[in-house]
Amino acid sequence: MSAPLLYALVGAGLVSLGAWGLVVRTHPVRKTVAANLMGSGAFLILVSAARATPAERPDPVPHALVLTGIVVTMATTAVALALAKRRAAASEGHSGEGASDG
Amino acid sequence: MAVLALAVSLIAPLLAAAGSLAFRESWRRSRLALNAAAAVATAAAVGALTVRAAGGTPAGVRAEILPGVVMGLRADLAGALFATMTSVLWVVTAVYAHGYMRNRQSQGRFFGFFALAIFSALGVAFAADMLTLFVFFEVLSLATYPLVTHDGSPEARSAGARYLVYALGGGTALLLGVAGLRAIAPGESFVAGGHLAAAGTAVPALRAVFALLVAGFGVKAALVPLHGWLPRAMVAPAPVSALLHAVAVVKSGVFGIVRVVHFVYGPDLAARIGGTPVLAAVAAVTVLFGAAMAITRDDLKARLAYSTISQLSYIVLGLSLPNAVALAGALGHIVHHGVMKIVLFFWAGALYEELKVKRVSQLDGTARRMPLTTLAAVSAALGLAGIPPLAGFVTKWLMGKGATTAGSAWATLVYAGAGALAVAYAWPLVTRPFRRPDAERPRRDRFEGDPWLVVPVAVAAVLALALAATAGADAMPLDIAGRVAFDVFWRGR
Amino acid sequence: MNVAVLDVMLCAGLVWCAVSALVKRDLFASIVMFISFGLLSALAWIRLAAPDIALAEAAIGAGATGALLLDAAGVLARGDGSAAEDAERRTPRSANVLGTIAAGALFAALAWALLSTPLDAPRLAAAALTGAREVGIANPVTAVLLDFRGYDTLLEVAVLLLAVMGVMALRSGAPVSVASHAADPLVRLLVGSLAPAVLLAAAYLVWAGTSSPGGAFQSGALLGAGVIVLGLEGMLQPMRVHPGASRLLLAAGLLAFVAAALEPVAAGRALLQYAPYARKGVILAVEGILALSIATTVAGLFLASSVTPDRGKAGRP
Amino acid sequence: MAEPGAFAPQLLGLAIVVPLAAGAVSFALGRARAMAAALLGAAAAVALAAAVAWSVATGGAVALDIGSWVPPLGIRLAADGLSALFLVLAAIVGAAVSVDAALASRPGADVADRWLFWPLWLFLWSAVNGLFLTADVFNAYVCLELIGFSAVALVASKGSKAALDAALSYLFASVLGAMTYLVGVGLVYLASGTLALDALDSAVHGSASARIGLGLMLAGLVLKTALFPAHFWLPTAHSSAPPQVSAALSGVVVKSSYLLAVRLLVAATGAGSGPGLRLTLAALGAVAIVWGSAMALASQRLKLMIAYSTVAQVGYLFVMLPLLEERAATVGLAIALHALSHGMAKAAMFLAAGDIADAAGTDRFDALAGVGRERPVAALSLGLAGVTMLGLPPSGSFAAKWLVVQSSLASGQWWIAAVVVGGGLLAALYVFRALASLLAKPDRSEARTPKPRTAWAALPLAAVSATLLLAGPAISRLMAATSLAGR
Repeated sequence: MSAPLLYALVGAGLVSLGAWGLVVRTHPVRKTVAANLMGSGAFLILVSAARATPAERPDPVPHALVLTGIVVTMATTAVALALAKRRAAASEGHSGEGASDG
Repeated sequence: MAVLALAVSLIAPLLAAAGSLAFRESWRRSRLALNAAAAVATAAAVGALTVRAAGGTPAGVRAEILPGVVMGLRADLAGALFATMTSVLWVVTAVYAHGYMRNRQSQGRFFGFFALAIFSALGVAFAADMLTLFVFFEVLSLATYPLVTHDGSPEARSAGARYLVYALGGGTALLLGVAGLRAIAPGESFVAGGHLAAAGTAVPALRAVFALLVAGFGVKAALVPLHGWLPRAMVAPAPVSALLHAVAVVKSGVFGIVRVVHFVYGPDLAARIGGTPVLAAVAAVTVLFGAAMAITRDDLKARLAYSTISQLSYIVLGLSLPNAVALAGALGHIVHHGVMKIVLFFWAGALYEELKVKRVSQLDGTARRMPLTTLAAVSAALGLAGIPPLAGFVTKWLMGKGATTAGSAWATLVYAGAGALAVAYAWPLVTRPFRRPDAERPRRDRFEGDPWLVVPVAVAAVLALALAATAGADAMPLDIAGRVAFDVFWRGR
Repeated sequence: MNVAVLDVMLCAGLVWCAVSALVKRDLFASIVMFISFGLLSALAWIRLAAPDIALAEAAIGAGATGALLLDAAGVLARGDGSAAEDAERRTPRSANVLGTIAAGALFAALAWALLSTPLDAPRLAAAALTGAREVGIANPVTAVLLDFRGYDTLLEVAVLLLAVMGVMALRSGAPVSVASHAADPLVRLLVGSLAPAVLLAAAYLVWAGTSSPGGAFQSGALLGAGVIVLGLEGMLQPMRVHPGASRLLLAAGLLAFVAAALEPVAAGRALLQYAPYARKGVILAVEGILALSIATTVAGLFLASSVTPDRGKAGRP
Repeated sequence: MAEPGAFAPQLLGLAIVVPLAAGAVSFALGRARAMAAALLGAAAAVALAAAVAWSVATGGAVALDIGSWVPPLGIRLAADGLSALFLVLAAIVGAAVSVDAALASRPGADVADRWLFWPLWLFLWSAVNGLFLTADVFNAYVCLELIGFSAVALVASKGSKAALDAALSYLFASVLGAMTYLVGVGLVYLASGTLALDALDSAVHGSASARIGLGLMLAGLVLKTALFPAHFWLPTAHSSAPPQVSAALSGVVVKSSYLLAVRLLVAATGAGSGPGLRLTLAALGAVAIVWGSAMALASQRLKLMIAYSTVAQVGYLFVMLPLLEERAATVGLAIALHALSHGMAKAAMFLAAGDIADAAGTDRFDALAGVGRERPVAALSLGLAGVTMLGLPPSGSFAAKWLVVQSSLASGQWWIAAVVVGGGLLAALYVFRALASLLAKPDRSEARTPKPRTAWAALPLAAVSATLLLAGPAISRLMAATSLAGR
């Protein structure tokens, strides 16, 4: 049971946890947290595989993928939260003004 | 040169359709000019194609649309016959429609889809193989839906919905039939006498494909029990009832059956698998049912509709008898019935436009008000009833003779019975207009109807009489029908 | 690399923080647990010998994302969110159970897949490492990020710009304005002294990126986080950033990268195929502009969206 | 350039980067000149797509190793016939959407005064092109995210409460799909050591984690393509978005993740789990057709009906898959024909629906009587697009239905022919209900104040899709440069 395998299994756990949260939780902030957790889980699997390669240094390709992934996940968080706040504002009072229906 | 004529005959209606849709609603004159010009050009092109087909070298074009899927057009004699009728009557109807639609809305849309319906009917005529015929057949269903629901009233919408259900149901059967046919005989185009004759495929498969194809075309040919949509579709404006339900739509159904029986299966194979006997039985039932229902109908257009159902099955019965003379009579009747029935629908339209007369019982005294139109209508009604020497009698006589020589005496009996019923339902149309009207009809200052309506009726009636007079001469519809029948039965051997 | 006690502790901590982040009743508590999860995962990356990722995780994962979550929770929890959200509509019991079963199945499948395949396969390690040496970029991650898979990074920068545009569209087009809050003096002193250090660290990261852990994203994130902290402490006078300038700054990163990508095509080479002699120079230049642009984006995403909706009314057209 | 073929690979890169750059420039230029820059970018994108299609038609499949790094280390962009055709679809729908948005941008229109529509729209277009052309599974993930964010932002730009709700559920569904796909990529990389799509099927042989990884990737894509039961987010999103956005989403975006799913399925045949996977997807497709058509018939609003029709039409694309194995060429052509003609028809329907909703003030069916007369161009476009929805000749989806019926008869899987033909009839129900309500005579004929906007962009789209059978030779020539049979 090498350390990378342990981290990989934790990663798998986080992916399942994140997926559960994304599906079951309804509050947008909780869903966003779940999405971030699922992302971290996926990245954990990739990087633990990178660490386990027999080469003299860990495999840089998954590292690059994870870096890209982290930035994309942050973008997801920003857009999701902005959307949640705008919807809260729209439903709270301004629903008439900003909302051109039809 | 010949392919050019083929192209003109199809592109002209398309241009007329596009132009009519594009023109502004108020440009009535230029729309009439466009449609009339297109109609004349098409008639000329079809004439050239007929001459070429009669000369034995029909014009044709084939293309591989998708790998292994070849579609093509070919103006053979049978196609030219159907196309001639459609294009000639389109000229007359364009003029009539201009007058009839004067104070109605969305005329642009009307003329556009009208020309599109003509385009697809011509496509059905000139299709070289079953797939191309199916494509144009479905476009015809689509082009006629807006015409049936033209004035948007609830009855028009429900008639349109019913029409669609039948048309799409038939279309599905046809699609499966054509796919099955393609599985049995990939990529074959029509051959007089049938190209399936030699194939050694299992009989059940042949029967299934035959049933699907005939059912698909049978919807538009208004065979019982697939005829339900036709009487309801009479709610459409008169020009639509005239051209589509007397000429283009129902005749393309019958024409499809001609192609299946005589240009795909061939008369012998169709008889061997028991296809044509069943078809003949269904046709016989329809002949009698249609005629009987026509007698009971007081609404003028409904009566004409049931008469069409009955007369169409004259043709189907004629073509399913194993005899060249019967086939010639049937093909001839396609044209003769078309011309006669269009006069009657024009007459019905004129009656409604001028005197708001819709019922047979209200016909009393209309002769005094509209003598010319009534005279034309009477001549057509007599022809319809099969009174010699008019056009209707000529083809019915051939079909009857063909039936006796083919040894199926029951078919002759059916024709005789139908003739009697036809006289029964045509009689009031001939006599009532001349009766003295009981209530003094309000004096309308105008003597005859609107000239835009009267002239086409007269021209069509003259055409019907000309058909009767020149029955024997060559290059007339009956002669072409005879040649087609000869090709099918003898050259096919 | 066998399992050490630290690994076990770290993994337990990770799972515990993750579970409580999802399960905790109070919104703030769950966000705090999520931020601690972020920090623990930064440690995990170091244990897995991925320093670049540890830096990015600390700056973006725990920092920026945590700040965004706290700000959003602040707005949504204050009751102006529709009542249904606040009351955390109870998901029907059946959905809960079904979700749990599905998640369990997913975990089982993942675990079985991980256990049944050898984790220590060579994969692309050798090729990437030799490639990086050939190209002369000491830090293989930067080599992969900006050269071998440079196209991924190009699209990723586009994702960032897209996120800013999305947030701006949601605030109906109001330009990015730097808002400020009043704060107590002690914190201001601390932040004031930290700011130059952050700036220096960010510059170092860009420069060192090609040879040791660092690079555009890490430095951009660090700089962005620094600006957020300054903004929060009201240290940035509410400078009325001219909208055109802020948009240009945001788009600069992507435009520079696109220019660097298209230049080889004009010179007859393949897309993103830097000329051998200019490779390091181009990469460094691109990284620099990228870092600035990412910093603006990270700061912009936070500050733009942190303006509470009612105060944002002025910006609405 | 030495000979034209040499520059062809670069076209692939340009087809993605040029719209992206145009989007960035349009954003930087700000409100005043955003539209002008964007329209320029759109024109360039259309030209590039045509150039790619031309070079594939003349010279066969084209590939570009970015930075001339050979996969698996580098990323490869590849365009065979199918991706070239999808690129052309994106170009045609893109041009129509851009023109319609430009026409709508006169004062008083709802969407275009939010100038951010233009950069967001170009990013979406570039990302869709990226997904069509990429041959690298992780790069596909980044493209999926790009598409997701731009689509969500565009849906939300309408500003109405319904649009914001729809955008939020769309975002979380899209994120769940993308994350599942990412985990799948991780597992596949673990097992095969490569991220290149075409090297995938040989590397995927037999290993359990590769098969699970591929399954997860497909699950993510199924969610992004809104195949039943993962379609819940599509109807509200596509029906409450601005008309131009719905046209792009239903017309093109839904098909981009589908194309990637097909590529993966072709790779999965190597892993031996192909047939079982395809049958389940086909079964889901069949249910999607029935469910989508039923819900379309039940919906009281025109745009919602069109959105549910998308759910049904996506079902068609999946129901054909079991036939892909033995008759790859014919079914590949059927997929291309159906996707092209449905994409254009659906875009035309949404643009027309937008115009009709403008004229009637709402898109509820009971308020549409007589609008057909007021907006003849929109009504005609809806009718022509209906021809494609029903799969009637001479539309492209008829050609697809014809090929599918042929192949399913030949290969004995009769149920596929039945589903496809039945689907056409189901579509007839809801299409003609919509047309009838448009053609109906208005009971009260008070003059509505027609807003000066006509769906000119919708008519050519609908006309081309309704007569796509005529373009059969060109499409089949392009498809000749495609091999969808598993190696």
